[in-house]
Amino acid sequence: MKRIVNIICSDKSLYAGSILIGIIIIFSLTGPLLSPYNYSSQNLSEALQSPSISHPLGTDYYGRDVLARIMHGGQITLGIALLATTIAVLTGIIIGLISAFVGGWLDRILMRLVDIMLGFPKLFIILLVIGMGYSSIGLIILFLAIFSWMEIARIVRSEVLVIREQLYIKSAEAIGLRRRRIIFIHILPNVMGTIIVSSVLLISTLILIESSISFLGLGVQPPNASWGTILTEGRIDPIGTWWISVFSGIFIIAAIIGFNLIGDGLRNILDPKFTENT
Amino acid sequence: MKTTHLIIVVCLVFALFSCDSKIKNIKQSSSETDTTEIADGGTLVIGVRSEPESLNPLTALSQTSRNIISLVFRRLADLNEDLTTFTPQLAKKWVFSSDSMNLTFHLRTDVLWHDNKPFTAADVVYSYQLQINPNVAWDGISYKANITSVQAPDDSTVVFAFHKKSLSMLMDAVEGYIVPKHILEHDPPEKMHESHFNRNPIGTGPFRFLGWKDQQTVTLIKNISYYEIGKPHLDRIIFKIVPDNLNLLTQLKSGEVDLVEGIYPKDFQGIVKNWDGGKSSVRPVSYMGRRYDFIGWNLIDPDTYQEALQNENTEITITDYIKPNKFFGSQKVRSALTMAIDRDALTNAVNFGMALPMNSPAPPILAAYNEDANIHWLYDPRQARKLLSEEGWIDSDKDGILDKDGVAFEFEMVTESGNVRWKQVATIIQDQLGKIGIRVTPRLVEPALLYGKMLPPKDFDAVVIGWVVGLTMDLAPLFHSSSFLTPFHFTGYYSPRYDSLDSASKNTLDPETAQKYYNDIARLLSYDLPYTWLYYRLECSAIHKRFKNVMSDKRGMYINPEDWWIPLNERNRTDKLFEG
Amino acid sequence: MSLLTVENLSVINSSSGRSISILKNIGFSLNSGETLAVIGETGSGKSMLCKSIIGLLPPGFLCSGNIHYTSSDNTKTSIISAEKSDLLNIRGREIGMVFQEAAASLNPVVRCGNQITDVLSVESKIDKNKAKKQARKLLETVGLSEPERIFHAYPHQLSGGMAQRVALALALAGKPQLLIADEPSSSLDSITKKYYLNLLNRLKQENNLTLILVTHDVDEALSFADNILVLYAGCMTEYGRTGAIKKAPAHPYTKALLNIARALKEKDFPTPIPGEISSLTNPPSGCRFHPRCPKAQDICRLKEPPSIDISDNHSVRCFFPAETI
Amino acid sequence: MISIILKRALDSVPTIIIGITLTFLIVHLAPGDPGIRFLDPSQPTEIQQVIQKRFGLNEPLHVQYWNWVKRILFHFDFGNSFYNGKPSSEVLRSALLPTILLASCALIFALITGILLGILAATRSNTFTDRTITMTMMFFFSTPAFWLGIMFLGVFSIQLGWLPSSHLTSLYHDQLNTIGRFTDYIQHLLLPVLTLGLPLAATFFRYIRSGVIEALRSDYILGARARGIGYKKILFQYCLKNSLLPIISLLGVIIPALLSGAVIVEVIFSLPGMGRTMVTAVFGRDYPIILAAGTLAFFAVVAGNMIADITYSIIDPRIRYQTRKNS
Amino acid sequence: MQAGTTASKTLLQIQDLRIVYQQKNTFFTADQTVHAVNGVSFSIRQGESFAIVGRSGCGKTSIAMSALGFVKPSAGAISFMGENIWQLNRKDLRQLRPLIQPVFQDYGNSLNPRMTVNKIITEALRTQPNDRTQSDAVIQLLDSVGLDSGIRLRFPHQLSGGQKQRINIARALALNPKLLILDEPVSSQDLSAGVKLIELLNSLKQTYELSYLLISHNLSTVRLLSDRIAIMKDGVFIERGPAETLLQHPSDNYTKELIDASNLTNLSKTEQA
Repeated sequence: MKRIVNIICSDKSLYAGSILIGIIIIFSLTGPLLSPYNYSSQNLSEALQSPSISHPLGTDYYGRDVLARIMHGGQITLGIALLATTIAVLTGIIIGLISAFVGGWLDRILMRLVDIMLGFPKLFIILLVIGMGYSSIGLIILFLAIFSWMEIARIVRSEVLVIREQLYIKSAEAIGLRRRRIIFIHILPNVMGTIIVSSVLLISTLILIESSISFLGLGVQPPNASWGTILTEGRIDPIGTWWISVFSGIFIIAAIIGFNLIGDGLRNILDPKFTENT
Repeated sequence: MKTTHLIIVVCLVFALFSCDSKIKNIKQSSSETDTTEIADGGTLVIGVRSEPESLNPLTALSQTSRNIISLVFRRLADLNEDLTTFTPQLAKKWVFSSDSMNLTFHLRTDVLWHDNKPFTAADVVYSYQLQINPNVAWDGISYKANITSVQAPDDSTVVFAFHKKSLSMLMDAVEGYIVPKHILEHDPPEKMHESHFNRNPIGTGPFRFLGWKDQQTVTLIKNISYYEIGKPHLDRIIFKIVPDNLNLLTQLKSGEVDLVEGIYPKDFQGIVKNWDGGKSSVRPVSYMGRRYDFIGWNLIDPDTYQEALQNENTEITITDYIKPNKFFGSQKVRSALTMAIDRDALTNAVNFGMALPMNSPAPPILAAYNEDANIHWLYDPRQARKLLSEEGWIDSDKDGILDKDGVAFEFEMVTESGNVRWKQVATIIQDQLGKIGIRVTPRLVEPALLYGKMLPPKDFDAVVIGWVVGLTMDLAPLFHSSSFLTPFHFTGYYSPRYDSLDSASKNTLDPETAQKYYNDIARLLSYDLPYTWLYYRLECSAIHKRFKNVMSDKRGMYINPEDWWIPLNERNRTDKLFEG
Repeated sequence: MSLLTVENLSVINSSSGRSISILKNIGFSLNSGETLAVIGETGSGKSMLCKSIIGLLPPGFLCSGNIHYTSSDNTKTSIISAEKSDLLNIRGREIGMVFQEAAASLNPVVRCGNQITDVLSVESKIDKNKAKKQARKLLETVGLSEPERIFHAYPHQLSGGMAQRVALALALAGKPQLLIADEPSSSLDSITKKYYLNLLNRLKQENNLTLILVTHDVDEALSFADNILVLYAGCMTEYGRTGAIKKAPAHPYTKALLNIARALKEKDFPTPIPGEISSLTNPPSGCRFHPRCPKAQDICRLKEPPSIDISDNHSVRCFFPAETI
Repeated sequence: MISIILKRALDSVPTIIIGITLTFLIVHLAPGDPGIRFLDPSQPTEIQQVIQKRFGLNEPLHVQYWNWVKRILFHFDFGNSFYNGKPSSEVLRSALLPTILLASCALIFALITGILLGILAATRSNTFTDRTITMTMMFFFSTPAFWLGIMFLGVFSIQLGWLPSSHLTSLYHDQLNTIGRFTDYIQHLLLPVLTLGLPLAATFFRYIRSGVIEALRSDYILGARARGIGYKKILFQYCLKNSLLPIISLLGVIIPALLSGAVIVEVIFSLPGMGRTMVTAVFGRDYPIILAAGTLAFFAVVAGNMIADITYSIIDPRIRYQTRKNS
Repeated sequence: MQAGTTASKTLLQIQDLRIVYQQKNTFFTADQTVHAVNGVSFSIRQGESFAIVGRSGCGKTSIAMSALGFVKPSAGAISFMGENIWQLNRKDLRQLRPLIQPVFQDYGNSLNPRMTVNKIITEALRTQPNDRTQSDAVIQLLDSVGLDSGIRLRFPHQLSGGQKQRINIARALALNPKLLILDEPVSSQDLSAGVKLIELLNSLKQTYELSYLLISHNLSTVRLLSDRIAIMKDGVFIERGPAETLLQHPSDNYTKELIDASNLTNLSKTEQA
């Protein structure tokens, strides 16, 4: 624990990013417990109030408290992004490893698949799929993951191919270790740094894509709300109901900046190429 | 982007009866006491949300296309505001034969097509032939069902012959724009949807088609040889395609766009506030439209019905295969649900005042409308709960959800994705029914799925959507048992009494008897509640105030575009640039 | 005539927050046409000495003392306090440098020939063909048998020995008076190494070059240089004429190094110096060599040894220098 | 060289085949039916059948697929739009130009901005200038395009009224003289290009900045400096060429990103381009357009990858001569 | 100083080894075939130290990699203790491997940067039946290569070059190998550190009865460590013999040149590319 804190403090952008994301996560998780309002309970008589003391971020078209909704939306948005990232990263690692170690035609097929999947304009294809009627949260997560694992797979594969040729792996082979052990104990930890950095950056990309889908009018279904859907609700009248879209927008940007900062920071720490004098 | 208007196209019903007095139509339009002389010239820019798909009256479907077509093409005659009488257009006058089975139109002889070819009776006959050709797939084909033949004894006379006498014969005959034979006869009818004509229309209207920039603009210019001498006044009408609502409103305010239809009530409220009798340049225009929203309940058990549909060997008869829905099969439950929804609050929350409460199947613009005939279900959650418990729906397991025989009262409320208003309605209903212990899950469904795979096979619990009604009304496709297998009859409502009332109303030729039947129908349906009617919407449009003599009513925004004009001192940059 | 004078040169690295002394009180002077060999183990600060002479210390490295360079037109420049533009005039044209890893010092994405013409065109605006001709000639001069092929080759296509020669050609392109060669031979195999040293020798004589040769190979220094400077952990331990040092090394460290070299040559088993080289980040007090020195006394631990002139041009920093024979 | 390009092109054939097949499947296996939009249930069934047949949707899936492929291969015909009956090629041709204009302007803008700011920040590494630029770029890197677009729209079009909010040209474009038309284009493109270009510029900026910093520390730069080569030449020729390499390899990713970005930007600024055509087609279930646009996008991406590969190996000789283990 | 080379049994036997690299076609170039090793035969007896000397690129490293089981020969046989290692199945090869251990020239890269010294050595100990506790074994191994046990918790980047090379050796020793393959063990070290390593290797050879296959370009250090030397050029041995004999009386010109190159006192005017 202390070590983690030390690592976080050792890089400015990692520090700033961690605090930003920390605040957002705590806000989203504990906020709903403290808020007097439920994210979905309506009070039509209090609809569309601008920010006040009783509703710090105002109310929406149904008189729901925007603050409570943004806190709930944080859970959904971050949840979607984190889950999709996890699935994508695990898939990417597995496929990358298979591709690197099995090699041959399987490798060629998998890498061609990666090429193809990377070739799809991500937003468009997700829009297409979700626009075609598959729009539950589970499916959104699944599709986000399906169109995101390729980068990780590529990174894992190419890093493994490089590391596999390193003398310390040759040494491990010469020791007579089993292949499984060489892969998971000797090779994978050396790839982990890059994977973590890409995963963190992937989270921010997915938040961006999720909110873009919501912006185009697809995405999470009511009464659930992601930040993107909240923002879109306010877009009907962006000036008259500015508080709905402005605050949710701020959270989207803050979360993306936060994860990007963490990613940058981790890269600074893990990759000596990027070391800068701090 | 989305305009899935399912238009109920119906036979003429009560167009003969007029009952204006009962509708508090919003006063509007040209009350200007402008004494300046009408000036010609100027450009009208109309902001539209989607690109027209075709400018051919035979293949057009979207509202945008229809609006443009209404400026380029003419019918034989136009319906007046009373929805009863007609104003001559391409036809100077018309007479029924003595036995009323034939209708003879005498055409104008001074009409030229936009390519300067003369308009003749042959065009009317050819238009009719295309309209009834199934390969053309004209969406108004049912209007022509009662017509046996159309003939042109000479170049300026057309005779329509009918199967049987009906009050709608005149409307049936004039419905549909007249298209030029000399151009369309070169196209095979089955290729009509790909015809060159669709993007280069030639009509007889006050404006002629000039050009179409993909996804950007459709430009019409003044038809200088229009048969009404001296009209139109405007030089140019440009339809500017701006899909984004915010963008569209911005342009309306900045003057880049002069006219926008279908403004969201919330935005409209702002425009009304700014206008405040002429303080801003954008004049709000609202009029009785033809749209209403409702909740449709599935009265039958979907699973049993699906089974019946699967079973190909069996001739499905209503009585054999209908099991009442476990929730909505009972009228008491439906009335309880209706009472549990605060429809006034809901109407206001989603329409910001731009809607009227609605209780019956007859919309206020129709002659058949009689508010007194309807049963009014007032908001009363306590009574609703009482009714439900009488039906056995009580919260026996204390989980906050009503249940009966171990079945919890929870259902999905589907609606069309992409429609913000319906989504809002479903969300509000979810909350309000939640308060009396019913769990509603709103589900947004892609239109194709909703209208294709859910409603027609009655595979849903409850639905929130809306109808656009024709200028005449017929409820048979919605509720008559003969339509049971057709897609619009998705509630599975079956009432022999309704069937007989419906037939009786259609068979009588006496308007007063018919009205009586109609009152009965309204009372019956508003009691039986296959739908819970929510509200009737007003159309919200806005136009720049420099346009004079703009009229609009329940027929729409484009009643007299050839009469619109702009005073010389109010011309803007666009006008001037185009002029020289 | 003294071409280069280094007085009291100290370099401190303060980039990591605290100051680390990289070089301490280095002083020597080099006459035109002479060769100076700088020897010492890895981490003794040899490369930093070269970089300070050419004025290319990395950011965060602070230089004190004096480095005076006398150009061909007899103007004196202080490298440490010189303007950027003056340094640009000196680098390449007055002082050339070959880096330790020659291949890495070549731009990977530019053909070798073009890199040379780049340098040629810095000096004067010569036309392209002339520059190309000159570049080919240079490649020939450094003993590359296929100048045409090398001219069009990219650095990664060259073998180690070739890259080293191309780097040499690049350093010579500006016709410098002084050439600094930083461990030019350490990555080459023995035959290539010898070829290379021979080449260096020839070029030196042909062009009347003054040479600073950095190496960790004592044998190389002894057989090549006129003067030898011995560095240990950033400190100058001994400086003098090659003959004098070879005959009578005064510092125990120099002596040990010479012993190993001699043993290898005479096919005896050499005696290594005990211990490891002191780290620069945490140097021992007093004489930095004392933990490994067989002669170390208490005073060596306490005080930094003074510079003692043993004879003309032969100085040592040690409390107990070996007696001159 | 030509044979290599041909070989590379042949290599991408399976990629394209699988890609468009996948698109076809996604589109056709989706629940719902595009014909529904055009079917009026009150119409006689014969008309409904005519429409079904017109779209070829009554056939089994593999027959539809085969017909589609056959039409493409033998007639290079992607079918006519369900929506307006126009040939897909015509629809796309008119949509392609604005998107190419938008994307290339954004790309050029991003490259210039990214490179200049990247070099500026790298040479002033860890100064106030560097931090300010880096923070600003981090903001643009993290801001969703739609948010940026709305903000630009709100500030420059709505509040200040300086720039038009939609379309590629003014309505009276044809009435203007040459200079007027040119300014008209610039005015209309400025905000969309900024919206699309700024996040991209931020991406380039990050690569250039770290690349230049890295290069400045490398041995070959030290070598060049020791040879007396001037600072400007070192910066703009030596450092830049080396730090541009990762950007070129990004090209394969940039094209899909530009296409995705164009979707949002074209919707916000109502530009008549590919992105908006795609969105309209998706929402309207216009299968032929979706498929044609998807195929075109796919070709663009594959071609982009190819160009990136070839450019990369021209610029970086190491790739050219190395055994390419990785592919 | 040299181990007795009496009639001990043959450990490694290499017969007519040929190694060919296929350079796959790339974007711009056609296929290429490189003959790295072109028919080489030799054997190493138990306790013997055999050196292959040649300039870089002569194919000596390919022989080592092939003997380690990393590079498949295109022809010829490599037998270790009577077993042809390229005909063993994966499991048998894995069991054989601990007996042949490499010590690479690039000592920095041959240690996993994410493992501590302790972990690096225990990984090697895993494959051995252990009679001691692991930490004892590690300490003992470090001690036998002359390292302090305090070094156990460090990571490779915290070590000096000499220390890294010693860790490499310690790891090899953990497996009780018969043969160490030393690829330029000292050439990238300072002279003094190199000499110390040679001392260590010589003493280990005695203590553990090791055999060495030594690969180097530098005759002056090879001399200190080998019993027999083979001179290699362009994939073949051009001369071989006992170390002293070969160095004293080289018969081939190339050998002479190599010997000459290690003597810098007579820098001549001859230079070749």
